[in-house]
Amino acid sequence: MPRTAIVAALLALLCAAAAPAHAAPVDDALAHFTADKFPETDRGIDELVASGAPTAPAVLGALGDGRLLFDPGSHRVYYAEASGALDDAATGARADGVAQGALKKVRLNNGIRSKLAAALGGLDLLSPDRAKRLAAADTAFHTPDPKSLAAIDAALGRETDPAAKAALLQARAAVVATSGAGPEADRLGAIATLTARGDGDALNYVNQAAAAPDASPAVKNAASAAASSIRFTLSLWQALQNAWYGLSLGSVLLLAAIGLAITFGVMGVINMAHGEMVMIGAYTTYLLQDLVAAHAPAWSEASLPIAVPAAFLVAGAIGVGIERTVIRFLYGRPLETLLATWGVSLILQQAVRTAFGPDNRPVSAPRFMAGSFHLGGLEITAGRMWIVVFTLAVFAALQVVLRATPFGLRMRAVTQNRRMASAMGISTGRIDALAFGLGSGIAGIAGVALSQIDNVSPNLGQSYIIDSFMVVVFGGVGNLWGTLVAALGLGIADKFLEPFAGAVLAKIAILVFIVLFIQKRPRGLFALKGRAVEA
Amino acid sequence: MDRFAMNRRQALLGASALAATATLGAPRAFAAGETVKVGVLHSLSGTMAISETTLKDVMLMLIDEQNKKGGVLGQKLEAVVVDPASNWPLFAEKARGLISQDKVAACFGCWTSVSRKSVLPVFKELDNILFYPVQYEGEECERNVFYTGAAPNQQAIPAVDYLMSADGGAVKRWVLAGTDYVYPRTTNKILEAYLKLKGVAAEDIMINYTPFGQSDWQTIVSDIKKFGSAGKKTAVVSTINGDANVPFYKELGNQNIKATDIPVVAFSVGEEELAGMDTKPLVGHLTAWNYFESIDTPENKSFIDRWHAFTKNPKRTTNDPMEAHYIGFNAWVKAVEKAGTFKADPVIDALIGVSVPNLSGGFSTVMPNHHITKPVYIGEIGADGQMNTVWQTPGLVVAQEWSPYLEGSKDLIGDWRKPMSCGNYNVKLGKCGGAA
Amino acid sequence: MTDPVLTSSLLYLDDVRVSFDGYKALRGLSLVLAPNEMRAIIGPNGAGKTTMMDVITGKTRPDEGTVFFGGSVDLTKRDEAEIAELGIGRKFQKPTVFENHSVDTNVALALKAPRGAFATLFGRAARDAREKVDGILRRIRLWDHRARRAGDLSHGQKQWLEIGMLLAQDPKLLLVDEPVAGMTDSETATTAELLREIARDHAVVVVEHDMAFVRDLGVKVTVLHEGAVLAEGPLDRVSADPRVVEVYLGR
Amino acid sequence: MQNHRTFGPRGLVFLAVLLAAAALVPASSLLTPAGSALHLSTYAVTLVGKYLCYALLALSLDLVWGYCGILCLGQGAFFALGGYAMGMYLMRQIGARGSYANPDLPDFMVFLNYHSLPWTWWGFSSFPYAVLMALAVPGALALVFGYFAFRSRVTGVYLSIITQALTYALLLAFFRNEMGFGGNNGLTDFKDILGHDVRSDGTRAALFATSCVALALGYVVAAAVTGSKFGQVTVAIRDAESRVRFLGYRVEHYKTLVFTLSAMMAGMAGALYVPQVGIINPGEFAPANSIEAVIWVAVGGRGTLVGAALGAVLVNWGKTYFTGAFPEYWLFLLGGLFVLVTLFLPQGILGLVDRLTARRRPGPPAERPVAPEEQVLPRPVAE
Repeated sequence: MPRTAIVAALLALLCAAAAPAHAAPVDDALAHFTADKFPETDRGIDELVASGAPTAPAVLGALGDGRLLFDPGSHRVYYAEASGALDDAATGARADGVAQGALKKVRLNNGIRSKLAAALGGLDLLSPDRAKRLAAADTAFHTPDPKSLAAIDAALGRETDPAAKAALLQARAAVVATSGAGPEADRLGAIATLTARGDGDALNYVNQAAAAPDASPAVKNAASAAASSIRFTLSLWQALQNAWYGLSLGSVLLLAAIGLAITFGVMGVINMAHGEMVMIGAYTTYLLQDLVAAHAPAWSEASLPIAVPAAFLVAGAIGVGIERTVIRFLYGRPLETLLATWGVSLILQQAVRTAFGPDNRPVSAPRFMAGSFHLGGLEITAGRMWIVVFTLAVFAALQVVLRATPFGLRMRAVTQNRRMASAMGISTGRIDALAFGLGSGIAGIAGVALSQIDNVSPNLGQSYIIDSFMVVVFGGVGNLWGTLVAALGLGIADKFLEPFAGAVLAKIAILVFIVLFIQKRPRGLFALKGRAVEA
Repeated sequence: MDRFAMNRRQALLGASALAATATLGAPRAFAAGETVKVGVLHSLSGTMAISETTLKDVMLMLIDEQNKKGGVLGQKLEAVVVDPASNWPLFAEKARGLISQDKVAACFGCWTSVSRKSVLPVFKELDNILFYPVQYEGEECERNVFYTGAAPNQQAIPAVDYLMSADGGAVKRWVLAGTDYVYPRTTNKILEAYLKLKGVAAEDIMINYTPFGQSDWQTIVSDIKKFGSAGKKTAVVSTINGDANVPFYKELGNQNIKATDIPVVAFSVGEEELAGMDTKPLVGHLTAWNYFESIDTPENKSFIDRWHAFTKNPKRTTNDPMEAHYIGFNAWVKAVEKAGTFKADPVIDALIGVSVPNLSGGFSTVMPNHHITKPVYIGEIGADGQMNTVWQTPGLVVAQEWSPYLEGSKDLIGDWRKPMSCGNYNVKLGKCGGAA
Repeated sequence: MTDPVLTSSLLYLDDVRVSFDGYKALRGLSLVLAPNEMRAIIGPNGAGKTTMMDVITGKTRPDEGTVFFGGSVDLTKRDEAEIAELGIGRKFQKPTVFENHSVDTNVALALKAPRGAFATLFGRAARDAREKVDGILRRIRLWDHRARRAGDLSHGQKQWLEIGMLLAQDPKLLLVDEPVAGMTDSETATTAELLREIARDHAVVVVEHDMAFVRDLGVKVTVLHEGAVLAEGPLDRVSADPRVVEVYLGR
Repeated sequence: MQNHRTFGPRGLVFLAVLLAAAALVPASSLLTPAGSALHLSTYAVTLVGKYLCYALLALSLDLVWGYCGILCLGQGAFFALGGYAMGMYLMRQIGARGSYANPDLPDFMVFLNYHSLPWTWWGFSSFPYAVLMALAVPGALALVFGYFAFRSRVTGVYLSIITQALTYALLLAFFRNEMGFGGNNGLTDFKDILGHDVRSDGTRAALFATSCVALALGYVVAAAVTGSKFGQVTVAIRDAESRVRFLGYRVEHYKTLVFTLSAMMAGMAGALYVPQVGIINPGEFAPANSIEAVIWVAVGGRGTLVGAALGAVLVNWGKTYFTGAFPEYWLFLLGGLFVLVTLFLPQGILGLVDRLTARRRPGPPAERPVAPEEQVLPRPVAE
């Protein structure tokens, strides 16, 4: 049954909500759901809509959410309320005393989901909820169907909200452009509307408008002009989009590398266990999320922000432990710290594997990090955006700690001249431990963010360690700003290379570039120059 | 105990072979009596531990159960577990150790194609049996290997058939996305040939390969989105390997690609991988397997209960390669009983034709090509991390070890029954030994 | 290979400027050294003494200025190894010897001989090498320690060993950076004697803080300050110069 | 002064053991019956043969790290390149016996639709050419890479990290199926080497003996190099690079030469490794492998050639043993070993032995020349 018919039927249904229910058609319609076969379910939807039953919207909604149940024995259909209570699908009456265990769920597939979305979406064009109307208009734009023109026009007539009206106009333009019918002026208007929208879908529809068999020369010209204009806009946006991807990849690199910039760059410890600190941060996030879900479910949205200090403390404490037991015996022997921390990294990996098992742990995204939004032609995913913001915040905080706190001052003093600092009464051992803890703690924080985009598994750290070293070395050891520029620069370069070179070649090209660059500037992008360094 | 003694001896061997070669090397006489050893060759550390550790556990459970039933031919089975550590040459070394030092009667192991390729020469040379439980690219048919996972036609092709059907959304445009190694490459080549045969134009197929462990999917997912906005129903066929899947699906969710817009059907994502993901944004994306944990049969329910009891963890998931080991192990037991011996050669011969119950309510039979018959299920990812079957093949599918859609292998068949006894018999030339 | 003769001096620096990240280490340094001359260079910390040596030995390229050796060779265009081969030897501030080699190996490695990688891999030591090494070992008073590991020597002995290595190089010019830092008085006296001995047939530039030692040497003194020459002449005269006094006392 | 006793007593024992093993092990494996007390199983022969290849790799690494201060974190790349050269020869020997029976193309090329052999594979049906390439390709890579890096005076950690970048880039490149080297699966299922079945006991014994001889030869070359004046210069570079430069030595030439030599040794090790383990794949390029090789050298004692070889054998034997005996816990043991060795045995096992024996002897005789492998190394100077 075509979608428009559903919309029309639903409109009728809305208008006639008060009309008495016709029991028999509803029961027939619902009977289809009990067959447990997709084609039957499909027919059930059509018949249910056609029946005009007052429970139809509730039943369809329940079907979409997987709350529609049936009793295979009695062939009765029920839907579960959010509270868990059962209602009879035919009457809407509360169905107490039905054993839930005996009921089976009406199964869904993508075809059914699409059909439901269209059915409910058509209904939503007239919804009092503005957000629903916008979403429905968007759906109509993406699935242009000439038969829905009437419904759109009807909605346009009633729409007062400017944004919703614009969305409806675009949906209408999509329908007109793709239908290959309608008066010339109407088509030209549609092309103009689509040009203004200027995205990939618009380009696709404009091309269809040009290809329509009865398109007049004027329409054809307008369409081809519109297409090239959209293509140009798109290529500009694409460049911006790549830059954004690069920025977001760069901030992941930065986040992973920034702790290393302290332990390796400032303290001279080649910390191969750095990746494991990231991994520990991610596992802390996972544990905390489970803990919150179990004991304070109301706070589950906040478990990620809470995980930030927790991961810092856990990874930092482990870092201090490693420094006190292993690293402190190895200062001045950077290449040996490499060997020892490699051993530490094996132990930590296996410890986590033994404690949590070798498989991935789920860390869910809080609502504010889900989904995406558009900024002009730029699509920005919320999760990535928060990671960029978070990374920059961590970087800024670190700068403040290093520059403006007594600890930062002492740490810089110790790294610059250990003996002098010691002579001035600074406890260098304590500063070393704290500095290593700081670097590890920041790695732990990185783990919180990476749990949002990557596997939380014992191998998590391994995939970042090499990249992190490249970033720190490329940026110039001992220079946090160098690390920042290197991470973002490499991220953006990677993302501009990827579209035409492919992911693998882009990565190889970046590595080769770093190797060549180090030949040119053996101490990285922002090397400290002068005698002091070489002495 | 016995095993540790063995290892101590190996230890000595390694340490002093240079200095005192002559004093060593007395082979251990195979103690025919109480126990028969079974090798378990799965990575417990390194990148593959994530997938393979479970298979080690399921083997321990199966062997344990068999022993409780009185063992095989009156002998107790003993699992010899080693860790090849996701290191391919180490797989070969461990396989050789299991066969020649521990004298195992058969091995159950490997996950990646490369690990199988690495141990293959060892199994051939020392004439032992390997049960390989993972779906793979096909194009292989060895006498010493029994392939209990799916060949491409037992997974990939039914999945594509489903998506092309009205039920699956009548997909017209295809993205074949995979990790850059042999399984995705071969599967995609087969699919590409198959799709073209079904009238799909070349410009409606996009093929993309990414490195192992790819974690930044922004560009590729946005490319898929762009490819999918050309006005034809588009689907993604994913042969992306284990680790890279989580970031891939997370990016799909982030970029708001819903299953109703562009469904993704994956061949390497099982319950175990989903357990590590928040599946709410993924509802409706598809997987194709020969077994789902959610399959509602008494056999499966009992298996899951035993698994939970054995691992003392009521949350442990089950998955397709586990079922493959279940089938493979039972087939081996049955073949040993049929042959009346643990010796490799008679057991290899006896295995052909053995039919054992699978977990989805039917029987799987070991075919002359050393692959097994399987039903194929298409499942939808549910919010609970389980797969809900949306479609299944009407009957069992026989594996095509040599794909008829590939130029090099279309004339080949494998049949290890006498008198043919050949893994790559050319039906056109009427002789054993490949295409030429 | 050889550039046209430009000056008759052994070492000629004119208006040499070097800066590191904005910090001006040398600001128009000029210096002329005659063949076989011995010169002491003094100056407060940061005056540019070590940077000057870096420029002469090719470790640091000057931003501006000319540096000629032997009247004709532009040192700014050559690297350390080439400059060493031309006959300029350098002793570091911190004694730098090959700690894991025996004392005689240290000297033997410095001995004038083919320096190419293949030459040392396949070549045999020259017949007179042993005598030359022994001669130098006696001269630097380390003959009795010749088989010891250089790292086991005392600080003063390491300084002498390094000077011995310079001698083995047989350079035309020796640059010696603070040779007596950390030495006992008797060691300092021995070192002064050693350097005077060497100065008989080599040009020597000594950078030193120790005024008594400089006085002991009894040679022309150049005072550096803020990367340029402040005063030049016999020690008595420069130490009477009010600018020099101000620089030293003012700090 | 010049060190004429190139090998020293320890080196002579090492050589003797190797040559004896080269003769006796094949004899024991082939001539004695399987039940005999003198018999060595093929498993043991193959295993120890593999360790010997690792020992040669460790030796090559010790040459650059222990004797010239170049910590190469990409030594595995040279090993793998050598391995690929041999693997390509072995692939070509399969001829028409592959699954697809294509006489010209290896199986993986058939199913990747190659129609002719890529130029990179030309010549590899010839054994001498493959051996030449196993030496020349790693050597040439090291020569070019080393020349530029050392000319630019990339040292210390920077050098280590870019060598790691090198091997990582090669790992990614060899994973690519477009490279024409078999992608992730690499090269495997070899049949013949020089007309002999690689799986026969005789061939294995011969490969074992060849590995012994190669390791002995590698040792002789390394000892000769480190014992020459050239070796004295490289040690001097390790300890005080700028001093060497101011003495007029071209440090970059020395480093490049020793780096190239070491890469060629590593390539040879890889070439011997592949026929014994039966597979070469890009995993050998993994940075972790190179780091492990560094650890073998550290465990055995850097700057002691015999120690490097010993470390490789010991650590790998430990790995074999622990992965079998304690599959769930071996990483703890291995990781713990690395930590403990670095903390308590900074000079490795042989370093410890030297210290202990030195203490027992009352002071070394004044005229005794110090053999390089007997030197007690100081902790490396901070970079």
